[in-house]
Amino acid sequence: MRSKGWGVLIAGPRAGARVTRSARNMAHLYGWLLLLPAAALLALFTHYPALGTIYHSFYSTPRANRPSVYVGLDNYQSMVEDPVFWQAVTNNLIFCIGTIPASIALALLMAVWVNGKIRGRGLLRTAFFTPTILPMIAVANIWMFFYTPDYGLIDQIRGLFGLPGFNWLGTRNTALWCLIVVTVWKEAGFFMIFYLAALQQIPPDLSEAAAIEGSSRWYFFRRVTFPLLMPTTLFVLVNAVINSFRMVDHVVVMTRGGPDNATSLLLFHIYEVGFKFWDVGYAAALTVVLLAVLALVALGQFFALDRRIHYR
Amino acid sequence: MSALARPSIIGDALETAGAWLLALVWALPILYAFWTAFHPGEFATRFSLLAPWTLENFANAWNAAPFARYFLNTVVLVTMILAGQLVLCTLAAYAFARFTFVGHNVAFALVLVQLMIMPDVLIVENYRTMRLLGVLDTTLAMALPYMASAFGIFLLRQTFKTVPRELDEAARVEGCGPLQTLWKVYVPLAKPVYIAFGLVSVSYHWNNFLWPLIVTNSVSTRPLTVGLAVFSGSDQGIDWSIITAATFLSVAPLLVAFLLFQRQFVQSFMQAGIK
Amino acid sequence: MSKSWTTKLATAALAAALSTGLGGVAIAPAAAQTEVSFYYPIAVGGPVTKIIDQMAADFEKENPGLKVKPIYSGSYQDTITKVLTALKGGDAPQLSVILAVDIFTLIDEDAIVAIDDIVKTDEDRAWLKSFYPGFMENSQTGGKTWGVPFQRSTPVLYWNKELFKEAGLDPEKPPRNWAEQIEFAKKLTKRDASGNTTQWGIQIPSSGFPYWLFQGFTTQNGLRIMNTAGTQTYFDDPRVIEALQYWIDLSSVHKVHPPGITEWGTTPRDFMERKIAMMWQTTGNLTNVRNNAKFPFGVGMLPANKTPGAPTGGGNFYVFKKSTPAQQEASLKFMKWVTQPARAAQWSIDTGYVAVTPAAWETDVMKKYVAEFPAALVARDQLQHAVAELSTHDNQRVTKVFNDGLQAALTGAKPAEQAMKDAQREADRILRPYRR
Amino acid sequence: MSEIVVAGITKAWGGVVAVDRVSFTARAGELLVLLGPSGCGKSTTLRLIAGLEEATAGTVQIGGRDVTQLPPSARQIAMVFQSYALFPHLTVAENIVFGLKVRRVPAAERARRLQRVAELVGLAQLLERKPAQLSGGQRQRVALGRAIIAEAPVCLMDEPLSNLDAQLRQEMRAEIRALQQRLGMTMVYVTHDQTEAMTMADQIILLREGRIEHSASPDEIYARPATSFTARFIGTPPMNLLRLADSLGGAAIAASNGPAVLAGHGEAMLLGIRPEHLRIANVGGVTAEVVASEYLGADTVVQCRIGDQSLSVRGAGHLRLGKGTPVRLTWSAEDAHLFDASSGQRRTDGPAMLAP
Repeated sequence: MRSKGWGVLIAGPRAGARVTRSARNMAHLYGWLLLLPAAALLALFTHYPALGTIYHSFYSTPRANRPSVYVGLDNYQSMVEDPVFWQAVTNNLIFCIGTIPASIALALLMAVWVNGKIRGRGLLRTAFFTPTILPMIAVANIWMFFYTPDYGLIDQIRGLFGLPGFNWLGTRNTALWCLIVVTVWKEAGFFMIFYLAALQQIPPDLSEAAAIEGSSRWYFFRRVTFPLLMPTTLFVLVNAVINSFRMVDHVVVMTRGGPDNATSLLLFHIYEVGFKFWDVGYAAALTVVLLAVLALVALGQFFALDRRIHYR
Repeated sequence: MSALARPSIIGDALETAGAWLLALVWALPILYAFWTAFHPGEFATRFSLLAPWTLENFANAWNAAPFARYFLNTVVLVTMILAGQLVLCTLAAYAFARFTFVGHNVAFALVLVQLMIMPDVLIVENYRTMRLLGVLDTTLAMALPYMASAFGIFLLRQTFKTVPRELDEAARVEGCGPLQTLWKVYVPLAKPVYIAFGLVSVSYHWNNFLWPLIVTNSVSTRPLTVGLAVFSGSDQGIDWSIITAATFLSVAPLLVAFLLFQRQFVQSFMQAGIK
Repeated sequence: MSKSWTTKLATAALAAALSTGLGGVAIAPAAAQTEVSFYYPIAVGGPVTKIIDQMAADFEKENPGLKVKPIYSGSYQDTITKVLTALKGGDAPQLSVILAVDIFTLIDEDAIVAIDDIVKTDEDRAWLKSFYPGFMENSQTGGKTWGVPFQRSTPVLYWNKELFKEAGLDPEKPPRNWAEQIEFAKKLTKRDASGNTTQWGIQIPSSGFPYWLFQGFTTQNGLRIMNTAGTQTYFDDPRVIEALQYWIDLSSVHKVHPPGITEWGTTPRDFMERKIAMMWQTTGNLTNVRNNAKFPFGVGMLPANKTPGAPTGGGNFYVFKKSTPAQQEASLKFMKWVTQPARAAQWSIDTGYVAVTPAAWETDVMKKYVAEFPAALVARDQLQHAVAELSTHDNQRVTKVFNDGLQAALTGAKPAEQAMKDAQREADRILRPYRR
Repeated sequence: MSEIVVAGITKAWGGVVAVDRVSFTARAGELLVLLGPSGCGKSTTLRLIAGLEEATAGTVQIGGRDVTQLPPSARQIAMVFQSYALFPHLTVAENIVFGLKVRRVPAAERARRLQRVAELVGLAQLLERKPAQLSGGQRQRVALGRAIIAEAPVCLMDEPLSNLDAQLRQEMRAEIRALQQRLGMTMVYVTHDQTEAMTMADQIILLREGRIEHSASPDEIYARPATSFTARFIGTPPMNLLRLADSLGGAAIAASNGPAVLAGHGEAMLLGIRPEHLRIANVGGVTAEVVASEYLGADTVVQCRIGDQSLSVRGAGHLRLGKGTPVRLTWSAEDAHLFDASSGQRRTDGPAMLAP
């Protein structure tokens, strides 16, 4: 690999001045060769399937005696008429609203505490962060135990106050909120880490300068810390949104989408349609919706939010 | 924070109490599950300080399902993914950090697409691909979609970009080829980032569930998470003591590693998050 | 597998040729073997893997030249997934145990052969008639038999004798009809001073697959909720709605059943914790309850209404199309061998599944077991009233629609009639293509 | 008015004492410079005055009021940080009026004062910019503006010029001094740069390892350094310190061959002479050998050697002296200083100085 051309392979102003055509070609070739393995896998498992999903959503599900045929918008038509789809979309929106602000707010609070001079902050940090490294499956198992009517932990605690047992996961109105609580519990510590990292990047003399001006902690937080954390908040927000459309492990374990689809999320519905009913055509159409949502998030991040909070 | 207008002692105490209360709420589920796992079944639902401690639940769980095999599967899976990621992401990141080639901007944008559209949501199409490749129900099928990690490429590219060009040039003057330079200059300098990425990747894939659930259906490939879900989803009714024991069994290596190397874990996650 | 089978054949032939060629000293290996790969799921506890492996080994000993390779394939859900995948990618098994209700899915995928097409002798045909008709209901459609009953179960009523005594009930007499069921449950429900229920009279779990236990109600109400062709359901039949209303009323009117969706998995635990006095559960849980309940308990048939009744459940043997005639014959032999009375009896004793032929119950080993543990008899006695488990084309989807409807009604989201009408309309929509 | 009295202030972290019983007074309207090498405790002393650190012992009074227990905001001070501590997400204007907003000064009043301050520090054109869009000097002005808009009687500055280049530093020096005098602020100014101290201060406090080494006006500290440390810290190149040895008629510079420079015993004493006070003579004086010479334009610094002791000589113009050239050095007796070799204290009780 000791080629003579290597001397000018490296791109850059200094090397650029002396670049010959063949050396430039070498750089192109080298770049692509290095990229190739990763690019191939990305293309095969991200780009191709994303496009393939759109393509297949216009085709019927192949069955033993009926090969797949072009059906136009039929799959989308069934989607519009599918009450479970609408239920799943609604659930997912509630899930977003329930998990995102709560976990971000808690994460911020935790980070501020753990970053401060509070006593025993090592222990606090451990307590907040541990749920993050546990698998959602394990977390769901543990929480299912707590939600058990009558003798589960939550009802036992309620029992101390003379409250009756309650069927948390078996009641339409509470089941989704149970999942939301589990999700917030698991995610807040994760997001806390990002806030913690960002807080540690804020120079301490800013708070000293503010102290001399007599600003209260709250005023400083509102006027300085919080605005300075905006890029982190955006990052966390985007992650939280993606996660709320990506995480269905707890649904699989705790409720299987029930009762009566009250906890069915979009991806869980796709999973059921695709891998229980084996209706891959329809599952593709559902996935297109999910992709559209993610594309929207990406665009939102790119255009609306990013611009407003950039100050560096 | 001490410099800011000092709140009253009462306010301080209230805040400390609040923080501790929240931490307690956060720790309680794990502590209680831990307690349940180490006590006989009849104490699963009533708390008593005098309850005898036991390891029987762990023995029962271990015997009731092939957890040893699941462990092996998970370790193989996580290792395979990490090894693939390290190699592929290093090469790609190097290309993006130090080479200007035709379409590198477009290529980079295409890589970043994966940050939004993770393989987790493309289950239907990826399953189709795996079937065509004839690798269903293998560890490879679980690993392939994650090997080219956009996150890893991005992270390493940022790191490689901070390596001073002088070092690169010095290595070239000494006669290193591009791969040698990568190996001798860039990789050693990025060691902390590799560790950070490794920890994040291992904990992510140790915990991954949906995709392995879909592509595996036998004991010889199924990772811990799926094994645990199958185990606790049996038609036979739920024994909380055994299920919590099984739960702890399957998270133990990660949990113990975390508790021992907490600082490194937190630092790594922070480092990976700052980008 | 067929490919590897030919390879094996070729290898064997080559080996034989070589060994004879090298002086003819070595004895030629046994003639070409027929190997059958066999998927089986495990749905209940116990050392099922060991038992199956032993069975295969014993079978091979008695039938030289035939080989059965058992492959544990996870849960029922895993097994059907694995089979459907394998069908498209090759490497499918020749024989598998799969849920009885997946019969239409397998037929629609053109995956299995009818058992009638591989039986040849009169003895075979007699064997095929030796099973309980209740089990055969889920094995037959369109005048053909597609599956052979193997791991089968049925739901029964469990009751806590101690709590019966406390409530002033005869601990040996379970409720025999719907009215008694409510009456007993009322006596068995306890409330504390502030009106909170501390003990429920009865629990019929409704998570996961509520349709199965619900079929107990509909059968008792004199209705089979689908046709044998698997193309028509009767979810909005007044008898279904009446049965559903009865279930709902248990909690909403009579307050003897916990409200909302009760969890299948935790119900046995609730029973052992004395939170509930009676429960409907599968016979598959007999061993579990027997080992863990700290009080005497009884097992009885589900209470009757117009008629006694319960659905069956569990798995059948299916023989796959992608297999050679020799393999199909070997599969048939294995199925016959496994379901012999003595072996079926032993299987039932070891696992808790219901022995599938009347003859099995007449064996000495079974008689001895029943004498020790009479509760095991209940399932058999109930079989004369048993009907097929809900099974249609596009089964998972139709079942889900029905489950959703049931859960909607049980959680009060929709009135029973509305829920069942909606479910029926959805089911019609799904099944319409199959009615042509 | 706004006199600052620091009495016996001490700051210790664990066993490490950063500031050790430091006492001084900054009179109202005076610019007091805390000077010293890095790690001498000057910044900590400033932060103790500001209330950003809690004192381990001692008191701080500002304007006759004991503020030791008060939070920074209650001390009526302004402060400029070394890093400027500008809020990166706020504009110049917002940064300057930050404190006024905190104190709920009415908007009209804020605008009026902002206008005045902006003109004072020359930022009127840049009020809508973010700190990232400013040059180093402009940022410095913003920090200054923020410090003076509060109209606090006391202003604390923590090495405010250390991030600027030499040219700018010189300009800002004059500006800050002028501003301080115009507004009549009492200012405590921390720096490690003795030039800044000499040019700006009314009073210099030289700190060393947490203690006051010397406290005096610039004139005084230059002319009569209290210790050999002070003597070497102030002035460039630093004062020459030479060991003495007893010889005929008093004490001579060790390893020189005369003449006597001190009328008496000189053992254990150091003779201090500033380079600018040494003269190269044709006759008499002490013989030295040129080691090297640096031509600085206006003058030349010549490195010489007497035996094993080196010393520098500052002479006007371009002195062309080759290496190894012998020179004769003389000075006036009143320019010579005498220090105790072990304690470093100035000796005023010693024998009389002699001019060589």
